[in-house]
Amino acid sequence: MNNDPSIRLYFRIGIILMLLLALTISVAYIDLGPYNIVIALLIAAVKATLVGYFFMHIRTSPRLVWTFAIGGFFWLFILFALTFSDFLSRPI
Amino acid sequence: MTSLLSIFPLFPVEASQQARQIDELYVALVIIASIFTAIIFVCLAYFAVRYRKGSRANREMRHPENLKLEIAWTVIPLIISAGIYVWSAKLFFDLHVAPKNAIEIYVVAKQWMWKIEHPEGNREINALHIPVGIPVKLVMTSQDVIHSFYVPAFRVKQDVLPDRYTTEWFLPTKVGTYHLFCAEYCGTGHASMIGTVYVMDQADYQQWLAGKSGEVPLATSGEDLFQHFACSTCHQLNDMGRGPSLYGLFGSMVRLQNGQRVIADQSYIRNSIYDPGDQVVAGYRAIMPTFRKQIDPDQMAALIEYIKTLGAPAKPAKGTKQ
Amino acid sequence: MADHSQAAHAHQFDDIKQQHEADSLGMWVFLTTEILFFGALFLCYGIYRHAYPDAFASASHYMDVILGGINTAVLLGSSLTVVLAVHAAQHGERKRLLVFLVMTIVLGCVFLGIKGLEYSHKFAEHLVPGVDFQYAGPQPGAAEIYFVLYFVMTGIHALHLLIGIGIMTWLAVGASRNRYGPDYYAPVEVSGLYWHFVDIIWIFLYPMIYLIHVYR
Amino acid sequence: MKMEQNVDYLNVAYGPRSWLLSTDHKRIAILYMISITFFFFVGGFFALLMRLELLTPQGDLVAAHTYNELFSMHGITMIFFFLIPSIPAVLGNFLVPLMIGARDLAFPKLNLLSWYLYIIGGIFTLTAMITGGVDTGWTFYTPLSTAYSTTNVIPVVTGIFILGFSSILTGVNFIITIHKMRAPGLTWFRLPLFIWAQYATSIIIVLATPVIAITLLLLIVERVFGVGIFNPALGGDPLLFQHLFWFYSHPAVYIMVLPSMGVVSELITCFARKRIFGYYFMAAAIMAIAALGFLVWGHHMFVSGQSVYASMVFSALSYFVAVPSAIKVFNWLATLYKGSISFHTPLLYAFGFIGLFTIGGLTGLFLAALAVDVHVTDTYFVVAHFHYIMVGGAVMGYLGGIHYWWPKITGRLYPEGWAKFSALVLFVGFNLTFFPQFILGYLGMPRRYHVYPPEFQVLNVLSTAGATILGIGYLIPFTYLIWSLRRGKHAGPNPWNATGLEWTTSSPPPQHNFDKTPIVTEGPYAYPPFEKTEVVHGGS
Ligand code: HEA
Ligand code: HEA
Ligand code: HEC
Ligand code: CUA
Ligand SMILES: [Cu+2]
Repeated sequence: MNNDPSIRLYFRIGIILMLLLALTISVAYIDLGPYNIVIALLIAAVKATLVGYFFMHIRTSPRLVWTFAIGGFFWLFILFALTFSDFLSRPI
Repeated sequence: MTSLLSIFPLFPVEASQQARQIDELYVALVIIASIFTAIIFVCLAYFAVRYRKGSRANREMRHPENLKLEIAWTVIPLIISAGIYVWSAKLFFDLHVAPKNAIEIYVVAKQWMWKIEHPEGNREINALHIPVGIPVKLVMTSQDVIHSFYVPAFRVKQDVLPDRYTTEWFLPTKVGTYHLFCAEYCGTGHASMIGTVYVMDQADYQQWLAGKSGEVPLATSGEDLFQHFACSTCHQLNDMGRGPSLYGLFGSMVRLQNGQRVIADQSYIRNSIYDPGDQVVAGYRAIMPTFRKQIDPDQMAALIEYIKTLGAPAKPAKGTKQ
Repeated sequence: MADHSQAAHAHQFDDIKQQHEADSLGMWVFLTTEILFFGALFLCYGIYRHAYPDAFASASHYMDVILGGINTAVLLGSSLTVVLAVHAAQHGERKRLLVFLVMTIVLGCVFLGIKGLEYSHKFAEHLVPGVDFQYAGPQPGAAEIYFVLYFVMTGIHALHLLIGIGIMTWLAVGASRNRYGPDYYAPVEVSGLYWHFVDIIWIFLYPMIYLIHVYR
Repeated sequence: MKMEQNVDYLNVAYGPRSWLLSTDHKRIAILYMISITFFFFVGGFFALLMRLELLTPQGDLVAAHTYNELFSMHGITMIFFFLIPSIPAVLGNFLVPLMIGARDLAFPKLNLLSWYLYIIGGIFTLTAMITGGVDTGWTFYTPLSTAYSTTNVIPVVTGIFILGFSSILTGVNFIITIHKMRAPGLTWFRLPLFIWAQYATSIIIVLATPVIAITLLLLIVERVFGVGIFNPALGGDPLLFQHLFWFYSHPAVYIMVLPSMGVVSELITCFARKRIFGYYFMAAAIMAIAALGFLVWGHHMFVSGQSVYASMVFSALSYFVAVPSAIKVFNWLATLYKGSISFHTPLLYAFGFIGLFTIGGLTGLFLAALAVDVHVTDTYFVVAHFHYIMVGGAVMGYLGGIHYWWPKITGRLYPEGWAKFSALVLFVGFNLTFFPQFILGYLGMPRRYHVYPPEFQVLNVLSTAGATILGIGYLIPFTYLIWSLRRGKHAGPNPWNATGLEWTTSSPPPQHNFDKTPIVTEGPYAYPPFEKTEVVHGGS
């Protein structure tokens, strides 16, 4: 193995991802009421961001790539927000 | 002019309080739309003639940008829109808040007919008899697909969904007979899922109610059903039974096991009987079986009417029994 | 010279750089559509979980947290091997490229194997909606929706992974023929993006499906 | 003139293989043109049968079930197989690379794949229609579509599902091409508005189509396995289906109209010989429509049982999307102001578009007005609204574009006299068909009815009469355009003296579009001052 800095970075991220996985499983065994899902999704979001930022090289990508990556999630947010605006304000 | 309008009417009869209000908004919209259409068509025609190729018009204006104009035709439509919006939203909201004194009539839709159940027990199919001058609230559900209860003369329409109650209300203002249409496409017989609404004056209406003798009021048949399905083994006069007492339930605030609070309206009661596990009352175990298979929507209406008669909300603290 | 130097750009592009940029942006735009593709499923999940929180919790107890966890680790690991493969391609390390591609394929297959195992358990437990569904717990109707969503979401995810394995195999064949190198590695990179995305989907699926109220 | 017989994209190769396996964007555009024309006539045929049935209040021509299949198949073919691909896949495919000075789209093979997916989807749907039809309406509402309809729902939906990927591929292709392959000097604000419109459309396609794809997939799952994702009897919620459906289908209406708006901008500037008025606002309005269009889908669900508050939000947002449309209409008018207008057929279509789109759009405001919509939703008022925009607007824009670029595409001119005549016939026929429907709708005639109370007959007869004229109106251009392929006058590279890169190359263009990559030094629509309009450039 060579000690190319980016390879070391990849391995470090890999380890962090595994640790986060362990964390998310162990937190799931603690009763935090409604916060379980919040925390689980937060950890998932962090993991996804790590994969995107480092493994998918968003870090070094042009702005356009950022735009599309974020745009997709933003539009998903629109879908969620407006649909839930119906389901959460029923019945009337 | 009036005679022409009676041959080629542009509006359906206005037979409800809402009809008037909605027509007013509609006319306002027609005026706004006509003004804009006129402006645009006139400009198109005028420019087309004036600036046709080879015409001797003054064409000095080489700057195809004008911020002030752009702002004007952004802001003016915005303001007009805001006005329309507020007006229509207000009316719309009112369409969803039925007055307290409204008669509640149950409507069950199925492919392809309308079944109507009056609280007095009268049942009719593809026809609705109602008195003039008294608000009517329809509590509607469907046995199969989505339908929509539409009376053009009242300008009201509401989709009727399976496994759920939706409501619609109107205040008839004019005696007469009107079309009832199913407005949501519901399969082969959609176009024949039509009926007639009879708005009658008070005396005729009372006579009509009485005329169909032998009808048992809904609440009474509901009571029979309550016995028949042995609901009373669990639901008794007080909270000492296995289930909560249903006295004073209707319209009260119920605390659920998961901490939520809900108003016990028709939908809630219906849901409690069809899917007892979904909303469990705090302090009780979810032992009530589902009656989805046994109780059809007509019987459900009767049961609800019966439960409604079980006294006004008396007990302040429902769902506190441990 | 290695084969890859012949990798001329396609006629519609000015040069290989423009082509590379177009390829990679193309994949990103495609992944944007994928976000909404899976996102709509997540919305269904969200709506029904909101409507039937208890049913979803009890139904999720039929999931094997450990197997799911292992699978998550497998996929995270495969993301690592993919990024290493891209790195190898970029630096012209042909042998390592091949090794990492093969490792990725193996990990992908392990994932699918475990997934298949879990599916077979569901069949054995009569928890397959529409085929054989007998559910003893409360609110069977809502639980059935949970299982439908489970199968659809993991099924489509597995399909994506299968396609990913196919692409990786194609890359591995290419790599063994020395097709890629420092000036032509866009296919590896672009396919890598896809693979990572499939991984990200699973990162969300795991807690959504497996980790509902496991403490109970 | 003999020397002009150089090699162009049409005569480089002959034979079916050279077309069916071509990756040349221009040839694929032709393939698309033929296919969507076919589907347009299929859809129009269904429409004619419907209109014939509606001549009388009774159901005497076709049975209820047949009628239901007719409007379902009419809507499905017209929306999915005709209008959505129309301008993007035909004119966009042909013109995007030409207008930005590129040799082809970024991914020519995907482009061809996209056409094949379209055809496969089309064959699925068409076969399903012939062998039994589908009767769910183009909206596929559950639980009717999943648990009650006994028709070929699954193959039809599968066809649309496949078609979705065709759309997505075109969208991705355009986005990358416009981002990465513009000629040197062609900055964003030098792009013609047609390109802006294609770009915005592609963004919508890319963000919205996956949602309909997954929704249709769930629909198939629900129908095949009898499970209850959207079926309330099994715990599902039909409104969730409607949300997902309209999350796609409302933005889809802008997929249909934005490209037409782009075309109209080209036509107006060319025939008024004037720079477009308010270029930046026009470009911004296009993007604003695309973005805001995603926020309003709930306006199709005002009486569906959606929460009242959600309805109020969706209504308010619907008004916001009307504002950029207003900006566009007024800027077109301002472009005509002080222009030097010559009345060629394309301009007539552009005028038709502006007028009819305005009426359609303004009646959209009626529908967005909550209380009014309660009365007119699911009546002919809605039918009139969307035909005004889609037939009066989008199809007119498409025809205008076809006429305008016909010389570029085929190298021949269409016969001007016939073309003007048919534009007039279409305009008259169109209004006669659909204006009475506004009145019918407000009078309360529900849509999707094959029998109706007799008092609605007069207006229905008018509408049917109009539809006949309209049908003839469509046959005229169909005929003379085909005729012009052999008999039309040769066009020359730039018959309209238009600006734009596509006019700098020969007609029809050579296989790789330009002999050498053009370099752009000025903004779009740089029409010379009027005194010099006689100057003909290009030629060589
Ligand atoms: C290309 C297609 C297209 C386009 C562009 C539009 C544009 C608009 N549509 Fe339309 N619509 C459809 C196709 C389209 N629609 C279809 C197919 C349906 C029915 C689907 C079905 O149920 O089968 C439908 C249904 C539909 C409904 C639901 C009706 C119902 O079922 O109850 C509504 C409700 O709000 C609506 C509103 C609008 C609005 C506000 C716009 C706006 O974008 C219009 C904006 C344009 C203008 C406003 C005109 C220009 C502006 C001016 C001249 C300046 C003056 C402006 C102001 C004062 C603001 N449409
Ligand atoms: C792009 C979209 C598009 C287009 C172009 C059209 C075009 C036309 N439409 Fe369409 N229409 C829709 C989209 C469209 N429609 C949609 C989405 C619906 C809703 C469906 C639903 O409810 O689910 C609808 C519904 C609809 C209805 C309402 C049905 C109902 O609710 O009961 C009517 C009724 O008049 C109608 C009429 C017409 C007419 C007369 C045309 C005319 O413009 C057509 C003119 C064209 C021709 C007439 C073709 C000419 C061809 C010939 C003359 C040759 C004959 C053919 C052969 C030999 C094969 N349409
Ligand atoms: C086996 C006993 C049992 C039977 C039989 C039974 N119920 Fe219940 N019911 C319960 C219990 C326990 C609850 C409270 C827990 C819950 O909400 O599920 C309940 C709750 C209800 C509620 C909600 C009450 C509230 O206070 O919010 C209604 C309404 C209701 N039942 C109606 C009926 C009707 C009508 C029948 C007969 C058709 C019936 N029940 C039969 C046990 C029963
Ligand atoms: Cu019932 Cu339409
Ligand atoms: Cu819409």
